[in-house]
Amino acid sequence: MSSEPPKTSRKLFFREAITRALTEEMANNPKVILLGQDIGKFGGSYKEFVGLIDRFGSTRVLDTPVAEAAMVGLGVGAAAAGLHPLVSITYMDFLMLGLDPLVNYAAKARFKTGGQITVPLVVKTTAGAKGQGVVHSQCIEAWLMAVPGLKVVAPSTAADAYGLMKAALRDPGPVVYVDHKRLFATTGEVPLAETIIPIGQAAIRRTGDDVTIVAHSWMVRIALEAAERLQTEGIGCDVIDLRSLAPLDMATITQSVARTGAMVTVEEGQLTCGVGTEIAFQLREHLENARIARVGALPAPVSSNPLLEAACIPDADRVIGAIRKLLGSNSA
Amino acid sequence: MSSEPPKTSRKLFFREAITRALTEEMANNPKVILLGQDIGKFGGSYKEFVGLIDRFGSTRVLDTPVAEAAMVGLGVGAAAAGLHPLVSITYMDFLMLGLDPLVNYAAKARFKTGGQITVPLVVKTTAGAKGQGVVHSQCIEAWLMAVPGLKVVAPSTAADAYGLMKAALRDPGPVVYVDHKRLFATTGEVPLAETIIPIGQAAIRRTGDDVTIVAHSWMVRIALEAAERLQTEGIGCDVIDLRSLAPLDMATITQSVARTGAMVTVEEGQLTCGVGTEIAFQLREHLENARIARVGALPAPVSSNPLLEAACIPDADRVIGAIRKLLGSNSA
Amino acid sequence: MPNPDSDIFRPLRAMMLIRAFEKALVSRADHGFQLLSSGEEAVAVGLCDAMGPDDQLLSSGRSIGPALARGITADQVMAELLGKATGPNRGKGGRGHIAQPDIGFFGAHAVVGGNLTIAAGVALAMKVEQRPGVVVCLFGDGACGSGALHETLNIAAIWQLPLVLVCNNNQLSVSTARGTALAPARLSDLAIPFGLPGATVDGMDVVAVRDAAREFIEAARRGKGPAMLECLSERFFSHSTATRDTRSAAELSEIHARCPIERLAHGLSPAIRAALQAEVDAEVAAALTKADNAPWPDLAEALSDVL
Amino acid sequence: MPNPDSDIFRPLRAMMLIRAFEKALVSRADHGFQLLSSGEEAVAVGLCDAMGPDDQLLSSGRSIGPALARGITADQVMAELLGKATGPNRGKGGRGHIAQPDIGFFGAHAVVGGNLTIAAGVALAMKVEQRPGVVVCLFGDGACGSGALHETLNIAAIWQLPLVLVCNNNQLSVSTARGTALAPARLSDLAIPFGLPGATVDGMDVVAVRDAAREFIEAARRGKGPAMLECLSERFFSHSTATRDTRSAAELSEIHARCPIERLAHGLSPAIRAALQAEVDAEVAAALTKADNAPWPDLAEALSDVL
Ligand SMILES: Cc1ncc(C[n+]2csc(CCOP(=O)(O)OP(=O)(O)O)c2C)c(N)n1
Ligand SMILES: Cc1ncc(C[n+]2csc(CCOP(=O)(O)OP(=O)(O)O)c2C)c(N)n1
Ligand SMILES: [Mg+2]
Ligand SMILES: [Mg+2]
Repeated sequence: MSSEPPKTSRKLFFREAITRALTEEMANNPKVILLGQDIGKFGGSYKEFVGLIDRFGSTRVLDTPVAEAAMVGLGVGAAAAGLHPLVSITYMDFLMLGLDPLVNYAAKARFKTGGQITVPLVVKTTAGAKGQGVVHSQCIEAWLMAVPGLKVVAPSTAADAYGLMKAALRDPGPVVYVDHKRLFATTGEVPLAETIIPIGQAAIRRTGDDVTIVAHSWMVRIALEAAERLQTEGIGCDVIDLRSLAPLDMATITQSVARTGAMVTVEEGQLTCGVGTEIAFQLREHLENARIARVGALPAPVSSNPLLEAACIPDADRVIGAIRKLLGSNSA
Repeated sequence: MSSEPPKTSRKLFFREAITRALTEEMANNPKVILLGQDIGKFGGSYKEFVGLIDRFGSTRVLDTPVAEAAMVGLGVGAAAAGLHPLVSITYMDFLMLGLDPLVNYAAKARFKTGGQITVPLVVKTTAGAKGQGVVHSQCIEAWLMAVPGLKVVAPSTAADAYGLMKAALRDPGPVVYVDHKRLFATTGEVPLAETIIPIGQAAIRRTGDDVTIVAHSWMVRIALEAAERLQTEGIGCDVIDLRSLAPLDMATITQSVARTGAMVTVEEGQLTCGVGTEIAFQLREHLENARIARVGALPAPVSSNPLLEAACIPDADRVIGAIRKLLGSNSA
Repeated sequence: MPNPDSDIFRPLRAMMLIRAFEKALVSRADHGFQLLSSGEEAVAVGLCDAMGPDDQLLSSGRSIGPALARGITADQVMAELLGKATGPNRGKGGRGHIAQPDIGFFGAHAVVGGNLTIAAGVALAMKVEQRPGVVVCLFGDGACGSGALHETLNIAAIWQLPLVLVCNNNQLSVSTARGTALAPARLSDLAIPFGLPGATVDGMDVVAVRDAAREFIEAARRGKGPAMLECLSERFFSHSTATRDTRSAAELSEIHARCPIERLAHGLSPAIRAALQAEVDAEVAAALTKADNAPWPDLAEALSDVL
Repeated sequence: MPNPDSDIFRPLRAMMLIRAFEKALVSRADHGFQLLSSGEEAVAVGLCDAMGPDDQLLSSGRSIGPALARGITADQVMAELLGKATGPNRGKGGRGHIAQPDIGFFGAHAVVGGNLTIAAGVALAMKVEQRPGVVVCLFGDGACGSGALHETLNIAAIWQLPLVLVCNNNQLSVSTARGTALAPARLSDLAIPFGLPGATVDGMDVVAVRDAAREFIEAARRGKGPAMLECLSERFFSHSTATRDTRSAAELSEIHARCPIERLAHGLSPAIRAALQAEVDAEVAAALTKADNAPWPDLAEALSDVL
């Protein structure tokens, strides 16, 4: 009698993976509370909070007014006083309104108090474009990477959304956890067993010998699409999913590029002072002769106009073009 | 009878050079108004506004409440409506409170309105450490460089403070003009004739054949000190003063490094996703084999403690160390 | 046949145009989600009826009603919302960002509360240059939780800016009931500590909105400084065409029964209603056709007008 | 000889300690500028007298008075301000950032208005975990122009947080007179629209401050929610020891005549005053000596406690 091996994972929507992580962590740790706009009965703009208020009540799942500065400040203060809050800032563009408590207080509290105060806070937010225009599309991860005292993670798969959210909710913090609007409706296998993805570890999503593509969040999918298409013309790509932007896992990147000799970074945000630029610098400290190119948004706002949005942000064609140019320029 | 050649310049304090630029521009252009905390009778925390309210009155020199978000928003709105305001945000750390109007409105207004609205605004602010601690010492120029639609300038001399302020007040904007707290009390020769420093042009402050040091603002002085000391051991340095961070004058940098073969970037802010990192990337697109090192603050908040502040931010010793290592590693 | 210049005719037609416009627009789901003003027409129309040619209106992202009421043509609003180059923003701003300052619509801005300080700045420019205009800023109840309102009220008060703040209180911010998000009993009470006049009116009554707005706007024009007006309104549809509604069918039918158009049109002959309806429907249909036939922006626009 | 536990004795000594402390501190100009509380002692002392051991105080950067009044020892405050490793923040926080949460001084923060939302978060933690404490946030009149106050008042009101907001209105923000920067006639009126109790008291009268604070703190402790207290005080010195004063000698002498210490000590025998003075002077002198002899932080501290 043939029997299927027992399932060890289950397919979940990305948003469901977040819900699962939140549910488990809230069940395990009464100090975890959630603050956000429309995260209660409504369940969040991307449905990632559905059901939590029913299970944990309105003392632990708090609908806030539209007041991002106070939302972040409340989370910071509550964390500093011993809770482990998650503050949901629906759009990263509006995290700008809360940078004062995040950067000027949370990221510095432990240092400035000589260790008396820590801030075990998670700020969950959403980057990237999906037809919503100039103030709902920005990616400011690179700003946050540059702030001493902050950790930054950005999953691209349901399993990592689950595992990184859990890690973030156990971290002494503060951690900024970044979703992408286009990811919530994607699906992926998530381990049935409780699985934490440690902050600071990249993942290799695909292997190939000719070039390393480094990306995070939605751009990992663009990178994989590019890699697949390049395979048909005989170009093999390592695709590295950063998962964690601060700290960066330079070891995984360096190992890959040591083998491939070339790296293309792909990000949806700006190239200038961006994620790829930083990785390129650090990489070259180990591998002086690596060939490197970076792909990112055009230096312009992202219009909600579908044609202009598409023209602004990277797609597989642009990644492929950059790789062909990079590899070609070497062989030439 | 011997006669001295007529003087073409005059020694001014850095802060006086700003006052002169403001005075001239306000006299020339009734659309220039100033908004800031304590810029009226008090004359500004660094005395750079002294006398302006007496000359131009309280309709054009406006003391504001402590409300950085509104201060920037007022400047943005007034600029969008046709004035040419300057908003003084005394400490760059608090510009975080005004990033929403600056980044989400001002930097995008022209784009999103299809050119109907422009925002001829200058935000003047002050970066860097001078014993004031964790929330009065930050340098977030690199964040601003990455925002499409913003220009960023940061003078290091009185003449440039004068000339760049004038350029900023004539630019279609928005422009962020960055002072450094330690510069206000420095002096320098400023041309007697009206002289505008175009935005986007670096200056070569010293020449030498062995290495190019690239810096801006206060760090130019640190770079010059390092260069002088290195001269005594036979190492010649080009010292480039960026003056403008967005746009960057890569041509001047590239020309210099083409000759010296090595570049050290020096900034007071964070290295991660910083000014130097961006310059390094762009430089290598032209000069693949340039040796490059970057010097910046430790990845930590800046304490007001004099010992810890000094340990955190770059000084000439650290610049010299980086240069020796860079040049040595090559010859080794 | 009513006099086309009569008090009721013009606002009625303006409100019907907004309603018809949105009905036509949502038939075109391929153009992405939209933020509809249906139910709230009386706020936009009453307010704009009180504004003069020198005045500027700034609005929140929910801007179809305000843009049409202020006089951007249906052709242009439609073109902009469908992303066409013939929109006033050349199709680059789209939903939430439509603007035409030269006719007095300084623009929508999709940051909740984000236009408040900008509006104060526009008012400052008017004051400094002694221009005749008054600035009106229209925002939702959601924006009343934001600190920008406080900073704006304070500065507008100390500098006596020609600024009228108008809260379109549709009692919801996405799914969040105004009562659970905002402590004040009346949102216009927020003006009181600053020594500014505040008033709350029925936002389903176009005449009440117009009269209250006119009083504040004319006072501001005479140099009497800023004020805050709250209009209690109802949002007929969900937050956006891509958002689920959280209200029950019963609630919604009660809300729809308060229709500002029906209220104003009450007593008008069916024939006149029908004629008006035909007129606005034709205007909207023409706008849709023109927008459909209009060119998309050139791809180079992705990088133009940045610096 | 007065009873050391009498109503007047303890606050008097606490105020005199602050005054003496600052006098000693400013003799050490080599340690950078300082933000002095002299003249405002009654606010800090009255407030802290109304607080219990479970409560937490958060203050603005002008924190010498509040830190001492809340019970951080003179030794420790001095060490912190002189940058020594024996300070509660190990000499890393310094002026504007002193903190010792374990004794109920959650900390100073040098962003004007920056501690308001943080304090609300601390209060939220207390409420969620049903801890017995109340959170008090002390801020200047300058912070009343900031939007953070509005957001905090609103959220504290809707969630009924155990939070008492106390404005130390010394009528100046650096050089800016409160009257030119802030429209409200009374700053505590800002609480009114949110349905919160507000009161304004003479901040030069330690008993008035204590009684008003006690009422609000005890109400918050009983679950009655937040409140806002304004204390009208006077800043004796310039904004910081590195800042020029803008007030005339005549103005200053009028201000100094309102001294809260003299007011409370009125009628006390000179001998007792002198004894008290000697006591606080000795305490401060000892603190200074200890701080002088204490070690600097290790340079490795520049990178420690970051992540
Ligand atoms: C600062 C900010 N936070 C969050 C959002 C997301 N958002 C868009 S509209 C909206 C609701 C605003 O409600 P209200 O101000 O009452 O306007 P209404 O939608 O009712 O017209 C929210 C939360 C935003 N655009 N800006
Ligand atoms: C957000 C912010 N803006 C500006 C400053 C600079 N600053 C430091 S103290 C101060 C005055 C604050 O006045 P007030 O709140 O009345 O407190 P006081 O100094 O009178 O105690 C200012 C403007 C700051 N620290 N934070
Ligand atoms: Mg609403
Ligand atoms: Mg004050």
